Amino acid sequence: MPVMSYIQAVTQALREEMKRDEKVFILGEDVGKRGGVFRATDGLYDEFGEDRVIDTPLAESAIAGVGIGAAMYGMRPVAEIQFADFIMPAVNQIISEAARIRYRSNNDWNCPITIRAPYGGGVHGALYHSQSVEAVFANQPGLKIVMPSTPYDVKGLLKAAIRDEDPVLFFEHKRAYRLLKGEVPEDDYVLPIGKADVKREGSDITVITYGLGVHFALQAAEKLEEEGISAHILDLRTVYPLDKEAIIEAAQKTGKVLLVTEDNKEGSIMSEVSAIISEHCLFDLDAPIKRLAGPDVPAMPYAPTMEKYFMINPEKVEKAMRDLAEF
Amino acid sequence: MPVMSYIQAVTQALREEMKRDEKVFILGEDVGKRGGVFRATDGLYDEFGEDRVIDTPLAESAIAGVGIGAAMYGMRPVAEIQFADFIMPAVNQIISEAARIRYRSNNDWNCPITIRAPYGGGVHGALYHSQSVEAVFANQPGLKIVMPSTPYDVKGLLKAAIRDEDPVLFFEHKRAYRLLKGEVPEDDYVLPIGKADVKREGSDITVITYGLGVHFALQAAEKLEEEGISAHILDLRTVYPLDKEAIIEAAQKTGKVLLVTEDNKEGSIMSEVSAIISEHCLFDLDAPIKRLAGPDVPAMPYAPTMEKYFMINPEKVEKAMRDLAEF
Amino acid sequence: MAKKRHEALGLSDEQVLDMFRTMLLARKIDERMWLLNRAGKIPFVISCQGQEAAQVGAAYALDREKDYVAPYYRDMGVVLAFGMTAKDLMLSGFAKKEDPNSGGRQMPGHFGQKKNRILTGSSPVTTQVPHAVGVALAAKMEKKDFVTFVTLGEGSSNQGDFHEGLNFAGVHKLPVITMVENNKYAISVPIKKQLACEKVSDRAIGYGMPGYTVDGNDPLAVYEVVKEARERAVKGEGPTLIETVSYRLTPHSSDDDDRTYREREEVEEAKKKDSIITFAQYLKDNGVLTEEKEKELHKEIDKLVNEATDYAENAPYADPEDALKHVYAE
Amino acid sequence: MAKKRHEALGLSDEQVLDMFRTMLLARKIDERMWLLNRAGKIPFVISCQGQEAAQVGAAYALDREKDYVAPYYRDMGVVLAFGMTAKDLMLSGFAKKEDPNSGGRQMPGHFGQKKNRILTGSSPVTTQVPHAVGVALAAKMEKKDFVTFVTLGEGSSNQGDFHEGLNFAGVHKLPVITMVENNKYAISVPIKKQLACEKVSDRAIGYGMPGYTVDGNDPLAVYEVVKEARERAVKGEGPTLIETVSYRLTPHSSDDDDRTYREREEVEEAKKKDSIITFAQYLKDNGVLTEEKEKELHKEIDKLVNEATDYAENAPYADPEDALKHVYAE
Ligand SMILES: Cc1ncc(C[n+]2csc(CCOP(=O)(O)OP(=O)(O)O)c2C)c(N)n1
Ligand SMILES: Cc1ncc(C[n+]2csc(CCOP(=O)(O)OP(=O)(O)O)c2C)c(N)n1
Ligand SMILES: [Mg+2]
Ligand SMILES: [Mg+2]
Repeated sequence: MPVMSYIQAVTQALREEMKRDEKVFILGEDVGKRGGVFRATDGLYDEFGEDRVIDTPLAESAIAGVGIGAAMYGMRPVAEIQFADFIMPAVNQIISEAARIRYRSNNDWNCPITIRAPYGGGVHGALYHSQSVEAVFANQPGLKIVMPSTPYDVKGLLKAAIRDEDPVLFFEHKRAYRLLKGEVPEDDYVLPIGKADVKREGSDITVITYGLGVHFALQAAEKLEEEGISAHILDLRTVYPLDKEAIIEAAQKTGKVLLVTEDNKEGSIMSEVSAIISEHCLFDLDAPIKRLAGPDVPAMPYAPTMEKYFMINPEKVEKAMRDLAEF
Repeated sequence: MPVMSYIQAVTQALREEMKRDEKVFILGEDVGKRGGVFRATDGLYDEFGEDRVIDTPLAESAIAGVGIGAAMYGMRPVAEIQFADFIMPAVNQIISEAARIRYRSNNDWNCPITIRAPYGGGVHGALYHSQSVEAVFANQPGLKIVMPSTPYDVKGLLKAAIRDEDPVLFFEHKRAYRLLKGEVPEDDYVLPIGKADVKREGSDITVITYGLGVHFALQAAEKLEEEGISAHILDLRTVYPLDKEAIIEAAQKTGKVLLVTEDNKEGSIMSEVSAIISEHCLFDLDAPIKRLAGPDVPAMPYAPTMEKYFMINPEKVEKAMRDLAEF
Repeated sequence: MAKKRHEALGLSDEQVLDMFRTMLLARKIDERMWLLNRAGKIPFVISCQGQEAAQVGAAYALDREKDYVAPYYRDMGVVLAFGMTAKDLMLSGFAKKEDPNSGGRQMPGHFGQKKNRILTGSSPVTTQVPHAVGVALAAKMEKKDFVTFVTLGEGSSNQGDFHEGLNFAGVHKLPVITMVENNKYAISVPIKKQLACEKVSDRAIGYGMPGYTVDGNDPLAVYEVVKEARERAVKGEGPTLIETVSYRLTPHSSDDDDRTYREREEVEEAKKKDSIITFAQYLKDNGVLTEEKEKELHKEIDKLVNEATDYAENAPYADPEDALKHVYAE
Repeated sequence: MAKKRHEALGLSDEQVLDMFRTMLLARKIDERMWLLNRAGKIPFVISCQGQEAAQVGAAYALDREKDYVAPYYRDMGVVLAFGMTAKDLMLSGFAKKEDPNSGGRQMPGHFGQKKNRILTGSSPVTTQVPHAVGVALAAKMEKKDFVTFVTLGEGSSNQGDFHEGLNFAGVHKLPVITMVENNKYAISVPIKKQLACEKVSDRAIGYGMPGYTVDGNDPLAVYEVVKEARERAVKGEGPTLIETVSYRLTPHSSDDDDRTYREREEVEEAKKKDSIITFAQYLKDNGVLTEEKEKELHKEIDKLVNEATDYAENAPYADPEDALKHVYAE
């Protein structure tokens, strides 16, 4: 099985879907000749031409809005927002429009658009090239938000997003792009949107997380294993709407739950995960539901000292896991 | 003490602040001659003139952005967004700009803007004149979100918002505008932003809520009192950042907690409230933390049948409170 | 003898009569909705009155079998011309389950009907502009010969989405016609507090497209300019911006009281140019319409509106639990 | 004898020499930052190279004691003219605690300094346009005679905030000057894929304000048009849109590789018009600058840049926990 990086899996999924279905096209800033500022669309302009890999004017509300129009018509647009931080000008199109098109038309119209954006910190991106923006959208019925953690998941979930009949926000961790490598099958597989995935079976503590947090937790779990602590790790994969059954099952499995996100703590995805647990299996718990997250300050300063202070990392995750195990 | 409606308290607070401080001015759509589509600025155009009560072009990002610029200069803009639903085009200005101005300039600049908007359903407002939008902003350090429940609170909190040195989103329940009346002192009082308020002392169950939910809970509490059930009611008042101490104290008080919001359930303010409780006082609980909220569908359909189905109301709150008490 | 104006445009007597009929139908549905609102039977109305000529003139210049439209809330004239019926509109007014626009989920004026290629619309103004551009992009990509037609108010032309959408269309030379229905007010705010340019069409040059301002009370003038825009669009010559100037004859909506911000004289003055009167006069002057025919027409349309009202009033609401349906594909 | 161009504009020899000095300082700080970046000492650079003439020409036409500026990330020439120092900028490049822009919280190019009336800026492009309009609104409300000056790239002029901001300024006739620094590219996207109009200034008419396009390599041409715009603004005659045309001489930023999307010949061609060369030539031709003086200037500036670099490199970072400060007023 070929080994590829997280970003290569993005490109591969895009290429395969564009080959499979003529209606699939890409639009965004610098996605054409340049192949994207992160090179996620590298080679696609040469392969599919400038009509299917469209360099748009610098205007995110139009990228989303034009994509939405094309999707209503029956195309399969994949819009790239250059950095997740720059999705903000498109919020009205995404929340007021994409999310509500099926519902407001009583199922007459729909909007199968995929919006990809790199998110996340730890890359000297400072306040506007580091943010986690999922919480802004994670209260909007009609949307789905996918945040994959491995190259394998990237390919299967991005293909699923493109084929989905409804709008999907697909957030890729930009630090994972070249950091993470893994086996990715050549065949045409899709993974289910809306389902979480157990990334490691364990019996002492449960860690629920997504994106880069999954790797930090897996790394920490290896170390803790040596100390005799067995960690169960659930990767949410889809952070909205959440896979409630999987969350409840994972929490019940060990009775001790740590929730990890790189986002600011207050009002993050993990708040909802916590609420689901204490609504459904409070009496199965042996410890308070702990959250490890960024502090509640704008994410995140540029200077390396402060950036490091802000970010979660394997050491912080390991410590939180050990503390919980020892509770 | 004069009795006034919720919306009269808005107008009164605006008038007093404009009289007190020349730097205070209003901008928004139809706020001038028309006095606002809900009449919140009624009379202010005549009293203070068109330079201080500015009818802007129909463009929310400019309303927020121009207000932000004026605030950086040292003015005290109070921007009106005609319906909270129409704040979406201004999200970039609010989240990327207002929220981050102090932090990103290392305390050199600040942005004392107040953004008012009517939110909430049950008024035949359909999908775009009924929404609760606070969750979109409740993960953005640098912002404060105030959602008052009574005319008294409206006046004291709106005055505090205008005087606050940082940006405040001030969401007013549009159904409360004329529905709720109460005593409002004539004097110049302010209420603390960031503090929750106990609206009723009780010992059997705790209800934590805000906005119109406070009234539904108070009504229900009266009835339940007759059945011997004593409800403790905490009004959040500020929904971001949350008053953690008050939440923990209220939860510990009875050990049985019901969280009520009119917003969609998944990813609402109440998710965070729940997470705070189970992080800090899980072992004080005698029942799962229950949430009563709207279903996870776009808020909310126009037809009366479906609107009623969506909305929380005194009956639904009463039932949820009774169920919890009986747990 | 000089040709009549409509003949010079290639329109037959039947066609202009049909246009008038559609204008009148829009007006009469709208008037009925106000009555129903004032009688407490429907919660909300937002009117087309004063803009029927622009709407119907434009719609008839399009290919109503293949073009896509993204109408705004006043465009009853457009959607009627594109196949929506009086009954459909009344079902929407009464928020009934059978409403094809939204199944009673949206307020009236939030049009949408896939079978007639009417894109579903929302309340936040101007979002439909990029949508129409996106459909036009699809037309270009798929090498189809339809165009898209999108409308909005002059106040709404100040939203960022207007700028971003039109610029996108200009750069990619897309077959989209944008028509700004300038009715001089955005709720209470008069045009001089909305725009500093003389004409909304002054904005066209900034997007590299032609811009026209025409009399929105004259359906033939609007027909002509939209027809030409459509021809350019299908020839690959790109988008057009059109401004139609008329007047909002009613308050903004049933929730508004326009006496607080505009003089009655101004409204009365505007009513003299009401296209329902002036176009009828044109048709009479040119022997297309007679007093008798006009009466018949009124009678026929009144009947239609009555039937639509009765049907819609008696139709069932959606069930409460229907609120849970269609958030995602099932 | 005909007056020299700068004299005709009312500029003394000292003034134009000072302008040149500021341009050169900007260039040399910028060049040093690239070296530091390539040496692995600073993580990121975004350049002013090719735009110094426009920036400095404009800044000198303003009242640098009272006007407000809302610069964009390339505007090193503007902020230097408004009082920021080489040391300040190097502290920002190294992300050190003492950086007056942000205390090391933001990337370089995110200017802001209250004492010099430089509004704090962010990364999302074009948000600064409404801010500048808001400050101009304050000027009008408070009857002050300052103006605001805001800049952005030509690609950024496609954002909704450009449209909304300029329209607001036009309607309220506010004292704000918007200058679009057209350097022909938005990262990799050439202007013809960004805008369909011939000139960015074609957009001015849509906002009821005058629009000008000038040579962005000619500081005197830019000075002249900004000076006039400022005079109109303080007289209450409202806003102006100015486009300066030059070329981006570097890749977009230190993270970019421009060889993937533009020909070397094109870049070499543009370098011939580099204002650092052409304006020096003008000054020499007019007896303001001599070879000797030029050498001295280079030496003086090199020294300044060296000192600034050393200082900044050795300055401390903020403490980790400083990340928690200044979210709200304390
Ligand atoms: C984004 C947004 N902001 C505010 C509103 C509230 N609103 C509805 S219609 C309207 C005025 C529209 O004026 P104009 O564009 O001139 O259209 P007209 O109603 O005059 O036809 C306003 C402010 C809205 N629907 N959407
Ligand atoms: C809202 C937003 N979208 C995308 C970006 C990423 N980005 C940074 S600069 C840039 C190009 C800007 O081009 P232009 O406006 O022409 O300015 P220039 O860099 O050429 O001076 C882009 C796309 C951004 N900063 N903000
Ligand atoms: Mg109008
Ligand atoms: Mg550029």
